Amino acid sequence: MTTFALLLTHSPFASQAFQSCLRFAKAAVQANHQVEHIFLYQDAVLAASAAIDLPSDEPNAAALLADFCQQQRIPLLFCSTAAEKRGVSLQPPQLGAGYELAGLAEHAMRLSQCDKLVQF
Amino acid sequence: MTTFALLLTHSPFASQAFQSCLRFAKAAVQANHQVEHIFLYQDAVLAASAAIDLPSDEPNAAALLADFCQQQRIPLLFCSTAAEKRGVSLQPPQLGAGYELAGLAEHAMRLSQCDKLVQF
Amino acid sequence: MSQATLIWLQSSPYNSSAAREALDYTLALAAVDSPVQLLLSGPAVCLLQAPADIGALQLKDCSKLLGLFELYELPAPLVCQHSLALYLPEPRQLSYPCTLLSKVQMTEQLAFFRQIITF
Amino acid sequence: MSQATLIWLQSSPYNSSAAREALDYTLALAAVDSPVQLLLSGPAVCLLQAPADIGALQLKDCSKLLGLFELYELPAPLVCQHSLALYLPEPRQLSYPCTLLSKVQMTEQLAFFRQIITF
Amino acid sequence: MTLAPMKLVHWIYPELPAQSLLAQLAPQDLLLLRQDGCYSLALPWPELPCRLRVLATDLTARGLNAKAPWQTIDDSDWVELAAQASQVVLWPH
Amino acid sequence: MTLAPMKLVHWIYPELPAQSLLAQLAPQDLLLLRQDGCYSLALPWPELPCRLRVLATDLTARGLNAKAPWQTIDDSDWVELAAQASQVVLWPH
Repeated sequence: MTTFALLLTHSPFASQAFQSCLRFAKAAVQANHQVEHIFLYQDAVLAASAAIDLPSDEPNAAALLADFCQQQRIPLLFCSTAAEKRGVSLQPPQLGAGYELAGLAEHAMRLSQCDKLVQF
Repeated sequence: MTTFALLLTHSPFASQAFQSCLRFAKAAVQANHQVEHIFLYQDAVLAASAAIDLPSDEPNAAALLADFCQQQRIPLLFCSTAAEKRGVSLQPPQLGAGYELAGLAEHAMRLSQCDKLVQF
Repeated sequence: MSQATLIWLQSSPYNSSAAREALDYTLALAAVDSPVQLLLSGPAVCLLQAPADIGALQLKDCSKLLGLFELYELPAPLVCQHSLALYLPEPRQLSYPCTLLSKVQMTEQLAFFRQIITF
Repeated sequence: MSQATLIWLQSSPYNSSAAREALDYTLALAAVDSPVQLLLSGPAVCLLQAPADIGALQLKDCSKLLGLFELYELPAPLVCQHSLALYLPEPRQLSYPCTLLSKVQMTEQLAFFRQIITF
Repeated sequence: MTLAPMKLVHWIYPELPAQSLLAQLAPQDLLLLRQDGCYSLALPWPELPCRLRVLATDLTARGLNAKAPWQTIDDSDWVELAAQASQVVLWPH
Repeated sequence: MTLAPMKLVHWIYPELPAQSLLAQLAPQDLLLLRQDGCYSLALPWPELPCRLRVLATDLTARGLNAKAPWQTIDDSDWVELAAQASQVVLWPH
């Protein structure tokens, strides 16, 4: 069994990064690996906004990832500094369900318990 | 005299686009040209969030542009669809001072009154 | 010189924001009767071939917006022939009409527009 | 094989988010005693020459964070020699110590790290 | 399990990677195209010393087909490769 | 005022533009480097038929100097060029 940390750095609105991360996490869990945590940094923190309001026919990658993490009890952390800078509110109700505020320090400490970091 | 429309499409956090747009607008006003409006589209709409919270030593390009536009009564419009999609709230108090909600249609209609569109 | 605006999309259709927002922008200009035309180059040419199964990726297929061009009386998109040969060397039937341009023709056509907006 | 993480920054220092956030990330790993080293290539090498007047652009000068590396007991950044020659052909005094790498040395060094994070 | 010194390299852009990146590939490595990297299958890749793979889901969703010497893998293969690799890297644009 | 058919082309990235873009420049055009485009001054540009300019504020803030055949302009020159140009374009990456 491998313990993975997953790192998202790209905006959920300009790439397929969140969708790919979700597929990797699902396949990892299915193969009995552990996803110790997922960390959102740089533009990826935009996913933590509860105000994301997509046309009904557009899948919401941020919400799909959060749902999966809640089911599997995988901590879905986002960097508070990167989020503040980008105007993402850190408090409910502006904070998206399933997203947890964290510092770079927490991510760095958790990494020491992981075998592999995969960046998306 | 030339009537300019200015179009911002890049994130205020990943480029110098807002700073350049502000300098262009200042020089245009000084030379007695008109800046008919500024339109924020794509990732540029992130500037309209009131929650942007930068370290005190980092200049806030979004606020500097809004201040100038308010002084000069230049409409500073942002695309509502692009903003909703990216989790930018459309209502005060989450909406940054000086930013006005608009549709692509308003931008398109205003363009017909402008001589030149400059993209940043 | 034409008074038309050229919307020049170079991003992949799977970078859904850029492609979708370029198409929305084009349609918005058309809706107020402002002359406008779309140019596809680079990976953006893949818009012309509707994706096989974009739903599997949890992404939105925005190529369908090209189907509205006729309704809005928009000219068929200009398409860089070189990019098409590169990215779709064996295209299935292209899903939408388009005007292919050689590199020389692209240079000529680009000079023809009053303004160019790049996505 | 080393257990160290390589933070590989390629973006210009004036794309302030990427440069600043790569440096913050590096310092965060160092703060929990996780072995880490920075690699600069492409326009990122311009970080080594403190900007003349970044204030005129209303941007933040994040190159000063390189000054914290010694305090955090971080090794000097690795720097692509080719990029340095390209982007700073006549450098004024470089503001920070660094280790220059030829292309061959870069390949060797990159293989040495347990993980690589790109910015 | 012994770890072979295998780099798993991800490429996600619809262009060819820079020559300086390609030079880093060794025979034991694996280059994986995914997301828009699948479009680069159509481009003129130089001869590379390593294993060449494409992520099947990303490829077929785009209506593309694999072509030799590239082989497809599925999501569970991808995870196993990441678990076995000595180094996992996402190449920058 | 008669408008000459002059394109004002902006380049803002620290690399050279694609050859297909450069091919579009005609003698009456003006290519302006600004933002990170100033870094490309150091790169090996091919010979171009048009006027070559760099925005002074963006250049000097980066601690760089202009070099022939590139000439600096200030923000007010920039605005006048945009006002006079028959076409203004921001070249994509």
